[in-house]
Amino acid sequence: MNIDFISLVQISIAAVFINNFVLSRFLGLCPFFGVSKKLSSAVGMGMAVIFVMTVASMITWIIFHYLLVPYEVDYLRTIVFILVIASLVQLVEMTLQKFSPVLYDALGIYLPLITTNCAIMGVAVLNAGKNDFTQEPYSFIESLVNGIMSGIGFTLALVLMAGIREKLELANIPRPLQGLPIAFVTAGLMAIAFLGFSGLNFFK
Amino acid sequence: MSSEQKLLHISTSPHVKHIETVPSIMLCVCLALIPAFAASVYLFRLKALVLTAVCVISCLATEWSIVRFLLKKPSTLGDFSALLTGILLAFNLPPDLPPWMAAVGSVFAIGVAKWAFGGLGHNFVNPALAGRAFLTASYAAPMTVFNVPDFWKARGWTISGLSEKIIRPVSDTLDGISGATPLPTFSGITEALHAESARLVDLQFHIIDFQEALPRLFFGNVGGCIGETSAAALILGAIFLWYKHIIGIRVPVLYIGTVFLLTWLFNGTGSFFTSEALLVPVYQILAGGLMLGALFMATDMVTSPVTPKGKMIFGVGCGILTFTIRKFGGYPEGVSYSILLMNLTVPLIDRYTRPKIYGKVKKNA
Amino acid sequence: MIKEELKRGIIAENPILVLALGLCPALAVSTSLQNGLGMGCAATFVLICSNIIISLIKKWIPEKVRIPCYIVIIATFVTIVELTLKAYFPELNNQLGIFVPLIVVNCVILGRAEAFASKNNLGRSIIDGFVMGLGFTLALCILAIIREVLGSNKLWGLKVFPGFRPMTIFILAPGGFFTIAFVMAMINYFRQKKEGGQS
Amino acid sequence: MFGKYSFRGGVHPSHNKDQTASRNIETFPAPERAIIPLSQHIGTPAKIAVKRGDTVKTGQVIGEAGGFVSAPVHASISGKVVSVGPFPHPLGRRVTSVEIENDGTNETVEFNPSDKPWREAAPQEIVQKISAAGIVGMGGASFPTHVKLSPPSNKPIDTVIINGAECEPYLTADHRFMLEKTEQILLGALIIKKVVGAAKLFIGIEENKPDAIEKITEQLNKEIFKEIIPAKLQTKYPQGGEKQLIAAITRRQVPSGGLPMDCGCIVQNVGTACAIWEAVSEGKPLYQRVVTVTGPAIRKPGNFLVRIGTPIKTLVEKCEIDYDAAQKVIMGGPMMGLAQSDLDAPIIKSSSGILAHSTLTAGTRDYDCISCGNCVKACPINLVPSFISKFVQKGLYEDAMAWNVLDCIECGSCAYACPAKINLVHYMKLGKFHAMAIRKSQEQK
Repeated sequence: MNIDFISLVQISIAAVFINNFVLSRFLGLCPFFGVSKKLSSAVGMGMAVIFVMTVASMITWIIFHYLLVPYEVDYLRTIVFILVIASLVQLVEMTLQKFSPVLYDALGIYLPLITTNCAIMGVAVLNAGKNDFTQEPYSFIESLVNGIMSGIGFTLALVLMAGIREKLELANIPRPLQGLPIAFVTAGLMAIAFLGFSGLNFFK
Repeated sequence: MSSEQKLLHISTSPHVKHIETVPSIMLCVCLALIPAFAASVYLFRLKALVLTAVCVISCLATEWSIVRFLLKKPSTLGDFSALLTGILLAFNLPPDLPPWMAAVGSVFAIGVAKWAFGGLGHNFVNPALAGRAFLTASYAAPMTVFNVPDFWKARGWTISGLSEKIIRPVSDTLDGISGATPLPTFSGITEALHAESARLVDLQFHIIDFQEALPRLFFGNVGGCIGETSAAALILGAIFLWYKHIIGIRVPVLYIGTVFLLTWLFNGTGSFFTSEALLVPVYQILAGGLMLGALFMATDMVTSPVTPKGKMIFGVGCGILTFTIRKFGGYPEGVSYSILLMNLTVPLIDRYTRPKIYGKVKKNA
Repeated sequence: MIKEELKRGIIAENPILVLALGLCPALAVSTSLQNGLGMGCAATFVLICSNIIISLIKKWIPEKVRIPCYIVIIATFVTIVELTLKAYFPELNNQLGIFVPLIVVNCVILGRAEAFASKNNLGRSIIDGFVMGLGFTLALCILAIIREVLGSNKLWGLKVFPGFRPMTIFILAPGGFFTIAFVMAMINYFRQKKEGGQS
Repeated sequence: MFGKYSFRGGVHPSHNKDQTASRNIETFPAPERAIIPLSQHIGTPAKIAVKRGDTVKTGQVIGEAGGFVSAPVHASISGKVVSVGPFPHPLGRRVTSVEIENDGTNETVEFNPSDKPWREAAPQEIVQKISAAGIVGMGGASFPTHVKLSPPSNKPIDTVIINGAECEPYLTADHRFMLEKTEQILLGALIIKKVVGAAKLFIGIEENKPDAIEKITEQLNKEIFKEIIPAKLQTKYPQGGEKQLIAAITRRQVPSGGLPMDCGCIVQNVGTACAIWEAVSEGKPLYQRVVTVTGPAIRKPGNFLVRIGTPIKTLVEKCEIDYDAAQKVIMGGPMMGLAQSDLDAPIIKSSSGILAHSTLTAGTRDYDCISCGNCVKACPINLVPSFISKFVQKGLYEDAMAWNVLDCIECGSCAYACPAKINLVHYMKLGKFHAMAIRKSQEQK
């Protein structure tokens, strides 16, 4: 496992800004629109996603590279990953409940929502597939960084969205646009702004 | 003495109000843009006039149609905000952009960025910048070609020989929007300083020394968006607005100051106190859309924080992002995206920079 | 009855445009009609098949582990789709990318399994899977048509308007958001107008 | 010797004081009919002490204090009590009042001055005198003065500030008062200082009244007034607000939700100081006060010593109000004053001015908030009025409360500065009303 600092930074930048999970890759839209009405719940959801994403990218990487690939059953990827994620979420929920009630209170209600959050499954599949930089699967550390940073990118978008939506509560939105449509327009404008990050590279 | 009493009006206090109104503010900003407009017409001749007219007319028409036909409310053209959006959008467009594209951008700016949210005061991103970003994402190629102002073409300046070097191929694919603007990337500057590369002086000039480049930038004799080229005209307008208390000093100074400081620290010459090292940041704050952005777009009331501390964070944030995108980003110019990105953070900034209220200090201590 | 079911799946309870489920694939792959239709068919296939299986075996699934069971069933069909696409439509598979495996977390499918197939008989479940899949596919196609025409001036890969200059933004992420916002706003507008007329 | 003091925030409305600033205080003739409300102060209304048909003398008690936070009310003219019942009140509601018909004799009750000089009297005795004279804060708040002067023993007062700021535009009553009753005011100030046992005594005057500053400085050369510290204040609204005055002069802040005494200060208006002096030295009750009558629709503006209970109508008609031009008649200054709906309402103890406005300053809302931040800059309490008003408009009272709507002092600076002409004060008042209700229901839980 060759740890290359530069590539890790570049992966992070890409995951948070350039290929932001929500605003560029269209992953995790359901929680993005569902949980962005209040800032407090957006932060809770964001934290839960970062946590599960990190653990999920580690575990799915290990399973993929040490079980599926050696036994040439990588076509079972989808089934295995979704099972792993579902049980992982369950496990996390139980562990939190037992050992950290405070954290459980903060994140608990968001955990069940995460199972069907395609961002988690997405990061697992992305880590297993060819990446944008080297056209090869990520190493373990790279997967880990990608997992954390994708979660942070998701949280960033979610928190910004929640702030804006709380402000929009006070605005006079035309009736047909109220609710989800205006949230989509907001997300679109956010995505336009995030285009500004495209091509960001600290090592060129 | 008349003993009869007519009905008196009742209202909550206060019963006197400042004469400043929303239209007067918007009109003042429009007035403050007149010097820059004059400079643009002088430099780009008919092109500037046509683009500005198209943007203004299509912005006004969009606003009027939306309010009249979709919302069925009395006209809002009287608040001059659509006029201002039109002018600012035009100022952010390259001179050779086909006018119909400018009209498309205007429709987006007014229709989506402004009225989808309920009109003036409810939009969370600057409509003009949203319009520009929409156009950049839609028509990458025409939005990123900056020709020499007609004024200089007439005097023999051309871009022949330089253009291929600067304009990177523009692909219409998903993630490959890039192009060139007059603002050279940092690597360009360092290259220029060391290898006498022509990239330093952007598309138009075969000059490499700052003595010649800086005055040109200051007075606007460079290629660029039609309203952004003349720093002097923009500063003149901004001083007027500052005098009228319409823009504060915090956002522009911190914005420009941050860009200056960061470009000075990362000036690429390897030293800090040589004249070159000091001229790089001067060049950077005069070039591109920074003056227009910092003085007129980042100070947009609706889309910047209301709290004093928030304004400072906003200014510094814009500066950092502009520097980052200019130096490391895929676009040579980062002003409009920086301001758009910071617009997104305004609700959060406002929320967390609430001024400490009178009397709360002791209670908490 | 079929007509009513169709109306329900396509208009009243359209999974994407009304219930706002399955948004991720809806926005990610609606850049062209081909992709949209491909994704729609794949999802519909999985939807119908999983509805069939679940409605058949619903009696034997313990209440507590029903969700994991549904997921395994769905994932199985997703894998079948994945392998089929890879073998026979490699280009489409490439275009859809990670969104093929992500059908497994498409909330439309799990949602119908939980809300409908687990409570209804085989025939009704098949019809439900079919109409919901149709609604999903149609919504995807509407989005895809708008985005492909505006964003690349093409439909099914063919040029549409001579002289029209496409707006690239519509095949980029922001355009996806704007398109669905616009379509939803239109639906709201007409619905509100209708409601306003009635009351 | 005058230092310059100021506070953060505030606005600069045009003063408009020239019309009346140079006019001497004239004694306004006793009205034909006086309507004296039993509630002219914050707290329990006074208890009625006369009945219909009684004959009263000027200065006679017609309402006794209804509790500790209350003040007695005195007859301002001599004559017959015509009726007791609800009458229009300048604060809007109808309030039980005593209507007295003037018999023209102007027979006055015998005043009952202290039997010993105030320097020798015990503080309680002096407070007793002040209480009996029915003195309330004359700057506008109308808080019973004897209550203010009896702070609980765990809240020692070390600073007394005499408020001569008069920051409201148009009003010059306090200004004239300082010029014409300089000595009485300063003596009253000394009494207050003695009563509360403070160490420091300031008198704060805005710098746009140079003649008043000069007059007071002259007096301060006298040996007895040596201990008074003059404070020149920057001309800025609301410099005369209690909290702002304290912040400007002492750099202290009244704790949120607290009173000036919570930071060791007490603020008294110059008019109140003079009334205190008169009550203590002569035993004279508060039955008349100085009122500025001015405004664009008044042809003959001026400052008048008016009997409490004089109907506003009598006053403005004497000053030749132009009914055709007048759009609004306001009691108090233009920033915080109350627009009157009925000119039969009387002058009360806290009426510092009557203003007849000829323009209808925008009461309607023309534009949506453009987040210019002018209100944030203007707010002397550092609130964010633009957000609070939006919360209130959408009925989000909890949010308004979280943004400290209850700390608003309703000074009107935000609404003055607002370019969108949003009636921010209205929303703040509404927000405070609902926030109080929420707080009450929380406390009940």
